[in-house]
Amino acid sequence: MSATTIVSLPDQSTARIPKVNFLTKENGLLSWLLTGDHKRIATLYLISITFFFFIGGALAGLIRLELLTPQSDLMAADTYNKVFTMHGVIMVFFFLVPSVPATIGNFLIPLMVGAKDLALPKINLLSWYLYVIAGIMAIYTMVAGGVDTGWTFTTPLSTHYLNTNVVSTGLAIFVAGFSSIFTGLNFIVTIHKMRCPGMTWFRLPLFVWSNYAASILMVLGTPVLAITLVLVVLERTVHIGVFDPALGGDPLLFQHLFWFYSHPAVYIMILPGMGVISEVVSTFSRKRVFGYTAVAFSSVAIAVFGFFVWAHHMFIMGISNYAALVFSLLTMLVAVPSAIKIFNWAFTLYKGSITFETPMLYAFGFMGLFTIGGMTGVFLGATGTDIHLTETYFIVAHFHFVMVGGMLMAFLSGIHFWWPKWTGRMYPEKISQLAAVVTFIGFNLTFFPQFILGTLGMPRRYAAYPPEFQVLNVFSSAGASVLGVGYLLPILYLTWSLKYGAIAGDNPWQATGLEWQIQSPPLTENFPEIPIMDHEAYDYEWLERQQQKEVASVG
Amino acid sequence: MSEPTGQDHIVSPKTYAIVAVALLVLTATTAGVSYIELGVFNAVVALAIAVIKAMIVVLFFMHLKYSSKLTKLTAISGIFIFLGLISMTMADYISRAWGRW
Amino acid sequence: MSDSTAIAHDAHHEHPPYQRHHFETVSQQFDATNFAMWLFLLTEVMFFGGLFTAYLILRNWYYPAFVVGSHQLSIYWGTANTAVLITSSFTLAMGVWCAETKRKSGLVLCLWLTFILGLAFLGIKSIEYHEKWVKHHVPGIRFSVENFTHPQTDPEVYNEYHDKPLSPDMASKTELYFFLYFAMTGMHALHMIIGIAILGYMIIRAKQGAYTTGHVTFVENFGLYWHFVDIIWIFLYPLLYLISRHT
Amino acid sequence: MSHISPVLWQFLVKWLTNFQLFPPEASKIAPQMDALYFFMVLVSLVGLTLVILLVLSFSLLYSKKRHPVATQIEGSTLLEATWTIIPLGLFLVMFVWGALIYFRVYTPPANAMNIYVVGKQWMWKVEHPGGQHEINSLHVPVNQPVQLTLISQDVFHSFSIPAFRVKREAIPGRYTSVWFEATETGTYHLFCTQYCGTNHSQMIGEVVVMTPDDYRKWLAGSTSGNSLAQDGERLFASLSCNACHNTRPDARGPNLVGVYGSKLTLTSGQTVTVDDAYLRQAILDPAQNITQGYTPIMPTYQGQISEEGVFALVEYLKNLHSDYRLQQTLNTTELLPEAEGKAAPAGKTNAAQGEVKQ
Repeated sequence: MSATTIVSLPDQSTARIPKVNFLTKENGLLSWLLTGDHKRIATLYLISITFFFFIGGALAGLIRLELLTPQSDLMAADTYNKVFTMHGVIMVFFFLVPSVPATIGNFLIPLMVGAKDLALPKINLLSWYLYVIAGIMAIYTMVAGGVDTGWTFTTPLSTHYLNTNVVSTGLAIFVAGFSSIFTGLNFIVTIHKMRCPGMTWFRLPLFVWSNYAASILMVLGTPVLAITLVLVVLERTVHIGVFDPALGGDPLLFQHLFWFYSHPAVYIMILPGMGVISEVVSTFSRKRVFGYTAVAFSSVAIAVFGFFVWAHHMFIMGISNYAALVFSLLTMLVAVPSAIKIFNWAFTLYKGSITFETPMLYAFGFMGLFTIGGMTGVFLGATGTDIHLTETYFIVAHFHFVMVGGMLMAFLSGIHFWWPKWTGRMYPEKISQLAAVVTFIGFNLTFFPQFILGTLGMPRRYAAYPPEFQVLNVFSSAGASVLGVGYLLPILYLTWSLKYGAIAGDNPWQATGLEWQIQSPPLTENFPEIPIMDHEAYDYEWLERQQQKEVASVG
Repeated sequence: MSEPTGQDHIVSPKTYAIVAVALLVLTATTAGVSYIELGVFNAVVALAIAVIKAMIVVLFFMHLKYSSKLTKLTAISGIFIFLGLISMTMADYISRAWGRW
Repeated sequence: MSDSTAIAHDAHHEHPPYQRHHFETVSQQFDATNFAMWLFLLTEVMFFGGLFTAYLILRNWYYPAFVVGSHQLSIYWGTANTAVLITSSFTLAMGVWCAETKRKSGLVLCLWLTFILGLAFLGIKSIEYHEKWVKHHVPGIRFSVENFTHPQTDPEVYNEYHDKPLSPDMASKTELYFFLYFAMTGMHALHMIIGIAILGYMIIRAKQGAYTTGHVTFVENFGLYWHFVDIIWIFLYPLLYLISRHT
Repeated sequence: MSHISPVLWQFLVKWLTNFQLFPPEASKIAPQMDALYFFMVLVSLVGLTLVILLVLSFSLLYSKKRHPVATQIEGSTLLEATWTIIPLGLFLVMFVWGALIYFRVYTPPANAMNIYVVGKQWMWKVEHPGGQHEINSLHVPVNQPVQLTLISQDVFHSFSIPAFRVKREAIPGRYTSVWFEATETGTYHLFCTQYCGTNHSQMIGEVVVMTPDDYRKWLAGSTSGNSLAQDGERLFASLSCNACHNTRPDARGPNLVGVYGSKLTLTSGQTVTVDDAYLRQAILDPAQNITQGYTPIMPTYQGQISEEGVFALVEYLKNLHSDYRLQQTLNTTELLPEAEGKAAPAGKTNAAQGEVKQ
């Protein structure tokens, strides 16, 4: 074992990937399409969300290309509007919301709690099919001429003033919403009812805690979005007027109902990412997460408070000023648990024994970028500065720091971290470290200038802008191309590693989670026999004793 | 495995019958009360009776009374979030009239 | 809702056939599916919650319009429907009891009764909907404010409530009332239709003896769903029919 | 420099001559808001530096090379309490500070001059009390509080002047307001920041801050002849409002002289202060706004008066302090026997007047 890495791989000349595992157990397309196995469904999800990520990414590339010059010259304004709308819809509903939960979470939660599968395998499969149906509807929307409401569907613009495919987009999101509800529901039931003997709540890995919190938000928030979209669709088709001021409705009511889901949705997107970071930071510093309980409860606190801050999206939209005060105060409160998490992760490193493999690099990136993203959220949560900064590129930069700098970094970190478990093979370390660094640099170059642009007052969703904003926009577009390379690299070398990667063995990272104590890739039923949890989470001393025992028995 | 043990308590038909009669009586009451002029209390009484009826249904027909703490907590958390949605949205609408904004 | 049919390749022969392979015990399976059903009902609460919020806010805004709008609803039909639904909940609860105590014919009878009562509810509802159609009270499709600007044109309701005529702008807001009426009762009726369809399936399965072998999860969970739909109606009934009788 | 490509050269020149990192501070509120902004930037920088320092120093000190065996630590309640309470305290400071500024931005002073703004796809129409109309530009005097009353004719728009640090959404069906006091003369950007459809990015304009002298000259040079109140007075007459709203003892509608700013009791028992928003509601949605003692006979004017027309009426009623003018209006109407017939198109005429005449 070298001094700079914890990776311990089996002897490559003799090592074999286990003949029987969840990938090889059954063959044929049908065995995948009708599977109940959470790991296979996770794999299906991984493929489909990657597909949508690259569609969304291509649209992002088009946006940055258009913004290279102040005039709207690459695209006409209405094309630009369709591009950023589809970018938002696809990235939010088809990538970010299902990203970590439906792929890594789906794969890991049964493994982490010591169960054979999620509680409701058929519902899990149904959730993927709903996602696919929704995805097809979204693609249909794009092919049929797109939609240009912005992903927020602001009424009465979306209901009365546009003649693009609002209805099909709304229904696509409606269906995708049910996919998300069923995933969340399945997680909650699994975490409550399927834990193995000895697996108490406070022995659960923090990844499970954060997915649990996100699932609560999915289950309780998404239905409100669903009914809101139904009302928007009805408003367009039979003109019922609940959101139409001309008929006596209130467009702000739409904002209330929409953000009641869509603010918690931000936490649906970031919480599972935070869970990944907890696992990764602990594993690569060989230490229990500093203040496990605080980190666990901060996830739940974010979920609970996260429900009652939605109107901070409407401070200048004409809600009552008193309501603005209350929502601003609650927003400040919900910022605190995130701060707690950041410092707890930092102190997990204290007196650890740290190595710097790719997942850890991404985790470091996450911590830096999420700190910026979180702090700028406070700028927007304070009512006063929100007046100046909202609806500008400042807000664009803020949520990209949280969503891309936070969630996407965490997603990539998690994919690299669990890749050996998922496929049985290692990814190539050097090039992936390079990709992590490229992503980090590209990201900052892309989105940091946008904070300055926002402070200068450049409004979001502009196809053309005053020429004095060009320099910063050029920086941003240049950064986007670097970022694009950073995202293309993993898909290339990860595909490569499927065939040529080193055999990983059961526990290449020497991690403590239950998932690492079984073969990689796991068996269809996960555990040969149901495990009994007899130690705390992240107990590296237990792991050491275990390994000594094995050595002794082999010797 | 003879009996599913999750199903600890079997509610007797007698209880169901009493509950059903109580619900029908409450329905008749609320319909009757609506014919009496009580001002704002018409709405209060009607909703109070609705809450009582819903609670009876949840507790006995849906067996919440005999269910685990977790199920009780689930039901309560649903009501909590629902009330959060209504009350905080209403709070905005009501307080809009307070100032000149 | 979990399907009670057993999977064919059950490796653990000591388990009853309806136990799925990934559960350790039948009790765990029952708990898990039961809990999942409760969670699903939570999402339903929030789904209807959006509509309730819209109703309460708009009712506060356009109180006179909502009052005369609700005068168009028949309290007799509403009360009758409430009674029908409560009775159906009772028969289904009895069905659960029959399943638990393994009384097959009793279960089939209870399911049939519930099925018929469910259809009765929809029948009454469709009578009410038809009346709305005839009186041009279907928003967006067939709507006229005639009855509200000139209440005498609707003598039946006028004789009971003696509503004052609404000004045209307020009268136009009755459309919002009727939209929410149709949205809420329609969404409720949709749940009823789904429930009745599942009931039909259950009757067939129950005749085959599927639920009287000690495995009652499906019946119990369907019961939760049916009672929940009942509860939604318990709130719709006062909100739509009762609370606006007096102005 | 011949080997540098012209595109790159142009870019470099632009960078050097046209590079901005911070918007101008041109209003009274701007420095106050910037103070909070920089406080937040400072806190963020300190926080970020702290996180980076911790991560870097721990990474160096406790890398596997230097520190091969980790020391297991459960956590520390004291430390955790520290990083719970300190951020909470800072956030609460930001909350209070932010709220103070928020209320300042949305509470216009009594001496503010009022300018009316209508947003529509995709332009801003500005109506000055003096009858000047502008499109996509706003002329204001320096050092004078200006209150904007905003409304949208169609979808949500947002009136944003970055140099003043103010922004307010223009909402369909409801007045909103915002105020500022410009402190520097010059021309500043005006943006619509709420996405409002295809040409959202064309809904921009300029705010011209002028010295009082220049402003007076501009007012004189761009007047359309009538003040906004006079437009309102005409509209009042042509819609025959004065048939009911007059000072006669048998009037069917309440007397509107001096009604602005007074308190009214409605038939619903509610007491309202008559402000711009109430007047608009009472004109467009009269059924809900009947003054106690009157019968609800007023028809709705929804769809018959443009938003500019409503502004004109509001401005007229605001300045209606003696019944002398009302009487005069009455006389004018009686001189025009076919005024009744002209009622409906009158609103449209007025809308046409709303077009700029500069």
